[in-house]
Amino acid sequence: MTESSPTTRTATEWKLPPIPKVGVLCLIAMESSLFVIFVVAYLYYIGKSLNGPLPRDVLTAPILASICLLSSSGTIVLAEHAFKANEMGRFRFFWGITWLLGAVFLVLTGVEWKHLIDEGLLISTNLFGSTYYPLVGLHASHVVVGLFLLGAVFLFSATRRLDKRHLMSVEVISWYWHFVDAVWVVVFTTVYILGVY
Amino acid sequence: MPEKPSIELPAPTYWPMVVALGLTLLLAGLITHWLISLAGLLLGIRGGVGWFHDVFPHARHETVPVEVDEAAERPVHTGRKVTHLSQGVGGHRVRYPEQVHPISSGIRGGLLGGVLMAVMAVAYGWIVMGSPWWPVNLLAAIALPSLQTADPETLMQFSSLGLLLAILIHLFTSCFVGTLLAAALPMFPRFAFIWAGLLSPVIWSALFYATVTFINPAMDKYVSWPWFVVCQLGYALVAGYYIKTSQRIETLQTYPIARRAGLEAMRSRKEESDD
Amino acid sequence: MSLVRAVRLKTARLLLAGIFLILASVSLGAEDRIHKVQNVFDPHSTPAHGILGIAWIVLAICALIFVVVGSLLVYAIWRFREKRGDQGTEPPQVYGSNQIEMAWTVIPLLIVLVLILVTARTTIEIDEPAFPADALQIQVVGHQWWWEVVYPEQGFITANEIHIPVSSEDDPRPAIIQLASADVAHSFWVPQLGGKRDLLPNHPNRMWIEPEQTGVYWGNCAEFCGTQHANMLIRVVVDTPEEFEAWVLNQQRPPREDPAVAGGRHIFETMTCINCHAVGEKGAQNGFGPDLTHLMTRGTIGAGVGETSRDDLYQWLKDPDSMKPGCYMPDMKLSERQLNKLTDYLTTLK
Amino acid sequence: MSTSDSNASQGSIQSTEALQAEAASRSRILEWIMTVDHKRLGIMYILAGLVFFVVAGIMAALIRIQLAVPHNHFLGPEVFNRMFTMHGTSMVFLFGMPTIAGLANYLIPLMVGTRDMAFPRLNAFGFWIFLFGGCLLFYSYLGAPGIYGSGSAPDVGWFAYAPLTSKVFSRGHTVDYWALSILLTGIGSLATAVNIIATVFCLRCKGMTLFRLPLFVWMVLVTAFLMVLALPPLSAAQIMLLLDRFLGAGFFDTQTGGSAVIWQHFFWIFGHPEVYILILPGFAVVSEIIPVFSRKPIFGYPVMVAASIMITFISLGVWAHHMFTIGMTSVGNVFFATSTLLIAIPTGIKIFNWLGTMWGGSLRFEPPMLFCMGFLFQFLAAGLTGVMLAIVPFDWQLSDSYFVVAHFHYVLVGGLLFTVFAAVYYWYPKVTGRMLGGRIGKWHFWLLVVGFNLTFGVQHFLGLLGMPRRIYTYEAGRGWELWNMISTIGVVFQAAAILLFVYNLVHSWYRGKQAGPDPWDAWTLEWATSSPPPSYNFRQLPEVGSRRPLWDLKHPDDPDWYHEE
Ligand code: HEA
Ligand code: HEA
Ligand code: HEC
Ligand code: CUA
Ligand SMILES: [Cu+2]
Repeated sequence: MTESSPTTRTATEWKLPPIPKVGVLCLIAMESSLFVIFVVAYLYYIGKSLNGPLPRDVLTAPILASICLLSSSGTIVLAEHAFKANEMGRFRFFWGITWLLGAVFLVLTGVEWKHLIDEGLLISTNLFGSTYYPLVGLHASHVVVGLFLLGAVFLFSATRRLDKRHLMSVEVISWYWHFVDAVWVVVFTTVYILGVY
Repeated sequence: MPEKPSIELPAPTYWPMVVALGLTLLLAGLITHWLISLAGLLLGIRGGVGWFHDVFPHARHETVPVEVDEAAERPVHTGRKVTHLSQGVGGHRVRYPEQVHPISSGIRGGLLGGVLMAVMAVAYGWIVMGSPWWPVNLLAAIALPSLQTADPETLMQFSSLGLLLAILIHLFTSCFVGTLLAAALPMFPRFAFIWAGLLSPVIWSALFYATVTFINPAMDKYVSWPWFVVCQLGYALVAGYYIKTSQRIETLQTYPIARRAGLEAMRSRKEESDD
Repeated sequence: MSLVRAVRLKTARLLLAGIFLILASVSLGAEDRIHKVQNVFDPHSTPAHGILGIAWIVLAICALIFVVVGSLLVYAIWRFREKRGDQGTEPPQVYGSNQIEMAWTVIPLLIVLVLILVTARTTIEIDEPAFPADALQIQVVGHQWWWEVVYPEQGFITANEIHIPVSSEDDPRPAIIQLASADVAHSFWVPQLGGKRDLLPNHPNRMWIEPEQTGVYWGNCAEFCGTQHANMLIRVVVDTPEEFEAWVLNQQRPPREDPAVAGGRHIFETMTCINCHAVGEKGAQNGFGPDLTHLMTRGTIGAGVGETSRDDLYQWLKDPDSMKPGCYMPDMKLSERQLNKLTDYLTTLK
Repeated sequence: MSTSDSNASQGSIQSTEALQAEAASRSRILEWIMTVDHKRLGIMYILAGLVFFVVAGIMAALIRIQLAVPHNHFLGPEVFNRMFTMHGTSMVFLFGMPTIAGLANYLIPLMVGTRDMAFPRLNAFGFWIFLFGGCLLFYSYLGAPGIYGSGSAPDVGWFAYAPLTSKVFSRGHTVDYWALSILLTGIGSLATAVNIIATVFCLRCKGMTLFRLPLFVWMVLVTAFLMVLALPPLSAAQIMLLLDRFLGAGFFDTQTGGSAVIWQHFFWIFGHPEVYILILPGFAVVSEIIPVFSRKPIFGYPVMVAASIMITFISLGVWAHHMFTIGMTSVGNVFFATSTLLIAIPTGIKIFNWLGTMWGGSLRFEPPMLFCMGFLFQFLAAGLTGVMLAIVPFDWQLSDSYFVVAHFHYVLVGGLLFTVFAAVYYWYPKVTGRMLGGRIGKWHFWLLVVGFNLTFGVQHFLGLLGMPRRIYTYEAGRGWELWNMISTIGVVFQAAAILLFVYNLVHSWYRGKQAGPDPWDAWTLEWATSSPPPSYNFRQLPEVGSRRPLWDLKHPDDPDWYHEE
């Protein structure tokens, strides 16, 4: 809104950071703080379950899902590059791949949950269940939100309603996606490495 | 420059409110009835869509006409005079104090006072208690557990470690307190060194008195408090007087930072705004 | 075992303590052995003394700071108030002072350092003491809203009133209290004997007291634990060693079986009472309700809401809610005859 | 939504006439409901906050009546327990937080010289969700059986310690009301915090460098950072609690091996920063008012900023001082005592800098300044009792006693409430164009000072005499009667003061003296526009060259900027 003021055009430049970026950084800080508590709760309750099933009985590290999610961080960077170079076709391609990788991750998580439920692990079964589902679920819900945003951008792009002016939105969404990825690294370490051994 | 007749502001909208209501109902439904949750969900979705349309593809604006009465906006020009401080070059604005005592004077003053204090304490030990090592060992007991629990006999014996520690502790505190005095002196009113010389030992002694049980039980048991305070007073008065007589130095604060750093080439704001 | 000696700010201390004693004793009454007024400044046990010692230090330091800073404020407000001639002018515009600001950073820092050292020392002294191996062991289990008290070595259980022998220089008898909770968080606090310590489920705790004067000391549950948190009082009875031995011997005895009240006992054992309460070997050992084996050796019922008098017991059995609204002992809807018999029976449980 | 709001500046070429016609057809009420104007939202925040304050204050009065005499039968235990829970919860979350948000909303865009907050729609959302959350909390009172048996008001204390909150010990929905409504208001506060940060970073007017921000803005900015970091832990803990209660998870369920202590950690990781969230804006207000009424710039601006930042950092690491009695290790106890005591240093710096500001000044004792003076003494006392609480062994005696109640009312009432009143007296002319009555203001001040110190001063003694908090009744003869009676009498004075204040607000709205743009001869940008400011705040966005742009304006011969570097 600063621009609408007519009198401030003097020699020295007055640069301020863009609002969306500051906003999304705040969001990331908030979310980190939220996740920390869930991670701490998980760590605190490792080995404190009174009955089974225990992590080492039922958990297998979701390597494939992790590869999908982590590589999607790469594809979204490629998409961003394409966007900046104004190559919308290439942008759509990589953006779409990103979406797909995210979706695969989500499906795999669903499969894992199905497996765990079959093994008799519910949120109310023991402390492992109590802490596992909320933590992984919280992350998954962030993936869902991410997919929603990615999908919306994809659709707008497909219908040619996206152009250079939306660079900021694209960038901000990709920051968010990187954050979701980074959180997964933490969750993975907590649940599948620290929690099992 | 052309004055715009109107200004654009974000357009009013109730969608955020609808989303908030929806979210509230969604949660309230958990404790009342699922139908309320459902209503909340629907409201929330509708609100979200509405909100989205408010900002996409571009944020909706409302154009507000600018009022004409410019006088109502202008703050009063008070025309008050500002009292000038007499010292310094820059007039009425300063950071206190304008002149300071050099740190070195604090250290030297502290050492001087420290010597006096040591002499007084040892004299007391020699004359009253019958051993010059008495105060030395008491002081060293802060750091030497063996002395903390020692009986008076032992405390009167010479102990080389005790002497060493006592000297170190005494040197350090003397210089430290001296530096503090030097920093604080310019802030006291007239007869600064007397104020500082009387006030600071009293505060210090009180603090020490209150905590010595924990820090140094031996001292607590045997020290003579009146004499302790007298020694402190001696120290602070001498150190304060010495510092007071030292040459003060200007803080140069009325000059802009660039000048103070000796960078004449850099221009101050004032000059900048002149062109 | 004199762990921490109070600092000797004698005058100030006597003065303040005196004020508090006077204020507190307004309603103290004749029974000076009963310490109903839980004055923190009137400790009767080693850890409480230690705490008071450090309390005096902080109080003195804080009082000093308050007086100094407060006077400076008053002075500034008075001295620099707007005066008649000031209207047309602004005072000199002073921005700050590195020296002064340094001074008022360093001086508090020093004070804070002293406080930290003192705190560390006292905390460790009180919290990690060395005890003789034969120190008295007591377990206290918090319930909504009463205290279960177990003497594991002596092998009996009682409630709400804790007996311990008095300690003296030549016969030190610290009591170690293990704290646990059967339901929610509670906190054990008898101010004149020591600081408080929480009773938490799944989180065993420990504290100790070493009283130096006989008497009955009042305390409270200090952590909000539900409806009747207010009526969860503690009484610590400090006996002479002989009294204590006698008391223990009596507690260890099986319940009295007075034939005169067999009817009452029968009602007790056939009504649901026995589901929640125990009398000797008989009855619930689940600790849902207080152990009643030697009920009449206690002074109170319901953690302080009534006395072990016939009237109060009667009223309690008739309608516990009327004495302690919301408590977990149900109204058994007993007839007057049953009530009388039961009360008669209970009053024999000495 | 964070992305899209920003497009505000990109301008759309919509038909202006159509929009104006639409605007004209809106009724006054709809205008307020639909508003995204930071000033209107600010006003609504503050008004809602004051309403909740009066409601929670009346509850406090009822609490005090119950405790005035031993064995009182005025309120039963259940009612009493609900009363203090709702009093504490609503004072903190429905009075403190929104009032602060309101002040920040109203003032920050004006002070940094811009037209609105960075995310105006998010701002409106934040307000409404706070309001609805608050209503949900109070709805619990209506629902004794409630529709569909929806429970009653929460009765577990404002920090809702586990496991009292678990399904076994709290049947019905009382705890759910607490968790859900505070979760909602938390979202609102987060929205405000993000908005504040983005506004301060991205919308400052030309020349308003970070080191020229008014101290008010600095401290509120720091508060916003604290909110961003400290509120999510509470939300997380509340989500876990709800999972426990609705889905049978076991986070805080001690019967399935869960921990009673971890809730305390989570709550206070939020809870302690929260108390600084509540007081830093108070500091912010004081830092604006004292200079203006002393006619001097703030003493040691950079140090004030540094101290605020230090407080923020340290206050994130002191939470377990609320838990000295849970039986931590000595290392833990000493660590948290240390960090807690360290906070005294930056806080002390602030007190001294305000003192330094007054020193050598020319003090005018208008109501805003009076309230700041009251604040200074009372906060000093409160901080020192805080120091006593931080001494672990002493806290073993004082914790959960009326000494703690006294401590935190000295900070929250003697600190926060007083600064809120100072702020209202100071900025009311800006908001309404009329002055608040000064005579009544002085009465208000003195009645409140007397009443407040009567009520809470004696509670220190109660704590030292062993009175635990949160008890609904007590037996005679324990040495508490006199003090409780005095404490209750104090409330009469306080209530009278608050009534005068409400009267003053309403009366001055119609009858107050015209204020003009700059009634206090102040120095920050909000006084450089009309009172009340137009919806666009400034005809032209200002440009500043120093921390006191209006000083420069008023003393063109002798501007500030030359000296500030
Ligand atoms: C606005 C709110 C606010 C503020 C600012 C503070 C500030 C402080 N608080 Fe307080 N506190 C609360 C609100 C607040 N508190 C609340 C609500 C509770 C209870 C919650 C509940 O249980 O319901 C509580 C409880 C509480 C406890 C837990 C008590 C218990 O339950 O056992 C402790 C313990 O350490 C504590 C300490 C402190 C300290 C050390 C400060 C310090 O920040 C104070 C610093 C200020 C000064 C020290 C004065 C000025 C300094 C000087 C003049 C310099 C010189 C001073 C020295 C060198 C010491 N507070
Ligand atoms: C900002 C926070 C804040 C504020 C301002 C207050 C203000 C007051 N508080 Fe409270 N208080 C808390 C925060 C606050 N409190 C918290 C967090 C707790 C802990 C809760 C817990 O334990 O869980 C607590 C607990 C608490 C207790 C302890 C309860 C207990 O442990 O059992 C008491 C008891 O005296 C008390 C009293 C008061 C009083 C008398 C006021 C007074 O200052 C109030 C003055 C206001 C009024 C008296 C209202 C005036 C208005 C009118 C008279 C009517 C006007 C009418 C119209 C205009 C229509 N409060
Ligand atoms: C559902 C469990 C239950 C039943 C059945 C029950 N009580 Fe109780 N009783 C309690 C509880 C719980 C308390 C402690 C109440 C408190 O102090 O909050 C208690 C307290 C008491 C006390 C006071 C003990 C003390 O030291 O404070 C007596 C006496 C008593 N019960 C007698 C009886 C008798 C007689 C019956 C049978 C007619 C009975 N109770 C049935 C649970 C029960
Ligand atoms: Cu038990 Cu409070
Ligand atoms: Cu705290």
